[in-house]
Amino acid sequence: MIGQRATLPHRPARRNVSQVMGQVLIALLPAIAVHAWLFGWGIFIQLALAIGFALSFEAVMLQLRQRPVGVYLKDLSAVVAAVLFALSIPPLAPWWVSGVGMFFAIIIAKQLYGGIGHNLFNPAMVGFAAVIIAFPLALTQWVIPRTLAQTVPDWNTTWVAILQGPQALGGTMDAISQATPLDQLRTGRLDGQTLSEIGIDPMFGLFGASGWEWLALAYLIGGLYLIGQRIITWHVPLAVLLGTIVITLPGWLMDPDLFRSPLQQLAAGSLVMCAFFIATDPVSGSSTPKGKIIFSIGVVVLTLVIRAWGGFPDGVAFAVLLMNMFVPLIDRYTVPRIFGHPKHKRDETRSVR
Amino acid sequence: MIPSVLILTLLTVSVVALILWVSRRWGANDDSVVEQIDALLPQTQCAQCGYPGCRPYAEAIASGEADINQCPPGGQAGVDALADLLGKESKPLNEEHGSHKPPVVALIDEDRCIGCTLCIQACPVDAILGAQKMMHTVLASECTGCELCIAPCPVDCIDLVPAQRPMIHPKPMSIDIRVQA
Amino acid sequence: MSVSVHGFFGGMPLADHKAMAMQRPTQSIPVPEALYLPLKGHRHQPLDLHQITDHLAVSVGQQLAAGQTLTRGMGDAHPRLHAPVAGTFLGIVSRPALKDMGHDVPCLHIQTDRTQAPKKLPDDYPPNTPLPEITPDELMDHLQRMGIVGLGGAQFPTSEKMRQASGGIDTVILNGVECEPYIACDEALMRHRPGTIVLGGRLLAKALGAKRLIVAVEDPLKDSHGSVSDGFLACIQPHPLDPALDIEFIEVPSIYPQGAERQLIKTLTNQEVPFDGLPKDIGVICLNVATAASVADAVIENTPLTHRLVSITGPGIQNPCNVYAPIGTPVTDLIHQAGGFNCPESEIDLIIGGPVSGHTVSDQRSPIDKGSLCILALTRADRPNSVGSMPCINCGFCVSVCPAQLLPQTLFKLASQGAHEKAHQMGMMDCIECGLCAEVCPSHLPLLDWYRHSKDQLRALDMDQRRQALAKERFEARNRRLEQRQAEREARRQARRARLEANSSAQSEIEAAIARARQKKEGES
Amino acid sequence: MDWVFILISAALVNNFVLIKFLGLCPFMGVSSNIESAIGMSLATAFVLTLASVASHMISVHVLIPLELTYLSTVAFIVIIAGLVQLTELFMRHGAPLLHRVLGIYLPLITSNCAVLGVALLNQQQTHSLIESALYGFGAALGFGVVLIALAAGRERLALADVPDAFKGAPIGLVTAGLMALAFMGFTGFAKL
Repeated sequence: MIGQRATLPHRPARRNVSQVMGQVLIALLPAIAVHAWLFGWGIFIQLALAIGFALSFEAVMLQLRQRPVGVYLKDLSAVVAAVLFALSIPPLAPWWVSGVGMFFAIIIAKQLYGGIGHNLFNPAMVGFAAVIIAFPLALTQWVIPRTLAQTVPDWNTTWVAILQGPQALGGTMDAISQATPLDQLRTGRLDGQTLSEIGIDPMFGLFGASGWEWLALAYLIGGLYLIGQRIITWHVPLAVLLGTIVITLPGWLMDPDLFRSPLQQLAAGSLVMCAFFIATDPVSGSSTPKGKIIFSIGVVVLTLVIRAWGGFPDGVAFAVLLMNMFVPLIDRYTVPRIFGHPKHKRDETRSVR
Repeated sequence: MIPSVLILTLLTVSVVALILWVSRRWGANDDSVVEQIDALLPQTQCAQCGYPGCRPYAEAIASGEADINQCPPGGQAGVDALADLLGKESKPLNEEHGSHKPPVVALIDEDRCIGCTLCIQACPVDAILGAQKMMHTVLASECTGCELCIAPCPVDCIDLVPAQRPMIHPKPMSIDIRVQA
Repeated sequence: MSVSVHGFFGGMPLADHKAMAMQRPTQSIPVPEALYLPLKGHRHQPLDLHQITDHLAVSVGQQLAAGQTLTRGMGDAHPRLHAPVAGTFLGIVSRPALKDMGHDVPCLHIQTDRTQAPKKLPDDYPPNTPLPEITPDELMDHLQRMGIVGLGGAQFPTSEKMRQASGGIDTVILNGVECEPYIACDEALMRHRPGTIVLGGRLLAKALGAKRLIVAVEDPLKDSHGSVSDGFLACIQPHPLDPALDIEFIEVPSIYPQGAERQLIKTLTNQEVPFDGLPKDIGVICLNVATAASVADAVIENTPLTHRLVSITGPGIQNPCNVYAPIGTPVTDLIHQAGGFNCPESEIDLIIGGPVSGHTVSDQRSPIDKGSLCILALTRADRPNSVGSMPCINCGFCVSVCPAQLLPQTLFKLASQGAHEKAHQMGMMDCIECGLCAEVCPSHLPLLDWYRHSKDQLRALDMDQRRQALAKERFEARNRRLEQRQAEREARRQARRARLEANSSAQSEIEAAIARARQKKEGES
Repeated sequence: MDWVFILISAALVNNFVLIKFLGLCPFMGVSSNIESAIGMSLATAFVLTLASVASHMISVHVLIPLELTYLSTVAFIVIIAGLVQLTELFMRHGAPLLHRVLGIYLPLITSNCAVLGVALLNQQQTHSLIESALYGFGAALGFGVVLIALAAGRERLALADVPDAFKGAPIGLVTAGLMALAFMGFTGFAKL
């Protein structure tokens, strides 16, 4: 009404937070489809579990923090974290894996920091890191992709594996599960084999990791859709993908036995997923244009270092957490030049004009 | 047993000697800290903190003799700024020295002023214009509202008027939507 | 030489809705019952009443002729006010301020006699009217006497702007870029009086010794009866008006906020005005087209600035139009002239200025001043139906649109927590208050409100700091004076004691004193 | 080449604060704002590097020839205390305000377990002089980088809508915990 101060802008509302997160979920659909085709029903159950845990934990915490539960649940940010988490754990992982993962992701990494917009670390990656340290064995038992085993575990084996855990399946579990190509490379390296010797195994398929390259392609398609919808800018994904290629290409050209090919690096692990969905997480990522580039290069370098010498098969989660740690510092020292200010650092004590 | 005691005393003595030599060579200098504290004080020179001006109060804080919450014109924001500068915990303003009032300016009631120049001598910032047996008036732009001129005035013709504050665009309602329990 | 158009960082094209106000011809409003000329000085040095009363040129109850000077002698900072229409002066009354909700502003109250015909928008001068010979100083004084201020919204006195910029100006830019949606008052003026605008521009350019005059307009301004540019080209092209002056007409892409002074200068000259400086530091001066027209009127017709074009528009107005209204007309009369609201008042949000960066109108009785561009009535349908604001998710949409290249989300966090000093170091004072960040924010945060609050706090803080520095200086000067006097008295006492002990006894001292006294008595008698 | 490994292993792989959990009290105490964090890391770096060199020389040239290795802890503490006093003097002369802001945490470096830890570890792993210097500097680098990162994080958290029960130190500890989780990524580096 007149006289009552309407807050700015007096404009029809453009997209709001839940629409932005909704677009991210839509971009993840192709990946879920390919995941289901490659590894069977597991992903749907993991998704249901993860989203269920995430929303319930968030609702409980919002109630405790006296915040309107309806509004914050509808912003879908917890659902996005849950989906990313479900996509990065093995399809047959028992239900307590996503329970613990979501506890760390939603309660500790997000709600303790003040809910959406305030968390310092990427919730999905905190959940994944906590889970990979807590249940190392469960996290290595991936299903053999359809491209290798021509079949995928049917509904009730999946259901039993998830509900009662792998030991309930007894022998069949070892038949249908196998380590990820990256894990295989790591164990091979530890035994001193050269890459070409390891590479003969059919699991490495055409270029890097049979079956997995389709998943990487699905993430690529989803990511391009996001850029098309202008939810994320192209700076971070390009920096991650280009960084990987630039860093691994010389090594591979020099000595294919010692260093892996860039294509294998991208196809095998979840670097493509990280490029489009994890490194571009707005809240825990850097907010300055220069900072975004430093953040992406840092993630790529740390991932490759952990993959080459580290103790974990795919270092993306830890690389992202390590870079999240330094984001407040990066933001502080990469403030962009302000319009009208000279190139060098602004003097702090200038007067108010 | 003997060599160990010997070694230890030798070691301690040499370290102590080194420290004494260094401390004599480079004495401590504290005036830059006083400068920074003084910059935070509101410069009303009103002596409500118990010291004859802002600079002496700053020196007292630097030497630890005075506490950081004795300046009412600075208000709680002033105390927080001092705590932030010195890395200490902020304290509530000490009401003994007076409470924080919105900025005021002195105004002389011209019919009752007898031109005795007592307030002119009392004013720490020479903000009062006038001469013996002449009309006195306060320069509003110079007056800091320190209220030192009120006491000496024999006819009590000085009262305090709220200072002219620039317009501030009102704050929008806060962003966190709290559930009304 | 032709001027190539460079872009500026950020900005976003917005649907301009200008046709809504342009569909009807410009009207002039019947003389309202009373006018209230606001006396608010420049926004941050409010005039106090003493200053006004001793500069009044008229007394209460005096009959006024149209265009009579009301205030004088306040120097460049406050150009004079003139009576827009004939009437009687009823003294100073305070009315609710238009932009600052809840504050009042002193106004000169004029009771108008409603018999006289309303003043119509004067028509255009023929392009070849000769330029009257006038020296730069004469022009500046004349503009101050005629009360010419920037009509783009900031109301900065034109004479002061020219005096600051004298010598060192090589380009004069006439800013016809009305980038905010719904506002169409400049477009109406450019359609109706292009010749006057060019004439005013040439006068200013000659006075400032500029070599180039650029008229900048948004490119999509085309509609049924030809585009704005045809009008301008008609009066520039046929014959070189001024050999010394190179006049150009540029169509700039319509990206909001292209009309902001710094962004327009960056687009036309690819130079950035330094953050602590003015456009004159890079040899440019930027004036609104309406200001140029009023300069031409003041010099050629000798008419003071008493009327201005205001767009009364928005989905809530019955028949939106542009009105040539006298300064000081209350908002109610303007809305009445535009046919009132087309839905109940409880549905309406009344805004002065545009929808993106405008201020809410607190009270319909408040009068318009020389800087009011548009009265906008938005209905509930246009308001964001958001559930209220969510916390900032640091998504960076605002960073990509901010024309001042700032980090709006960091500034918001600092401002909303009250850390205004830190916000100042992050460039809060460089915010041009265009409102684009609030426009694109998915959490619908009231960013512009927070920035305006924080900037005002910083200005108040700066004023306090300056006063504190002054008080400290005066305190130390006083202490030095007292110590010096103390030292002199001490020195005199020392000298006297030394004299008494050292040589002559007290006796000679007394005789010398008696001799002095006798001498003085003989001198007098 | 193994010098680089020592430096990286001390700074990143087995970081003193996040993996070995040494030197936690200044880590939590000084990390409320960045200036004091930077000041503290410089002071600790100065003390750490010199202490590891001095303690190495004392242990190699004095304690081991005279079989007084049982004295090493006491001797190291004396050296560290001396170095801390020196830092305090330099700081009071050079940056009096920083000296005042750090306050009690500056003398506390003496009792900082990371500093004594480096000295004893150097002796235990019989590093050469260069190695112990690098080890000390690596440890200081690791301590400093993590401390400044936490300080920047906590300054940002001061503006966050943290639940009241967790404001201040609790959320700082949770952040340090998550940082340790991130540093777990470095465990298992094959060679080191």
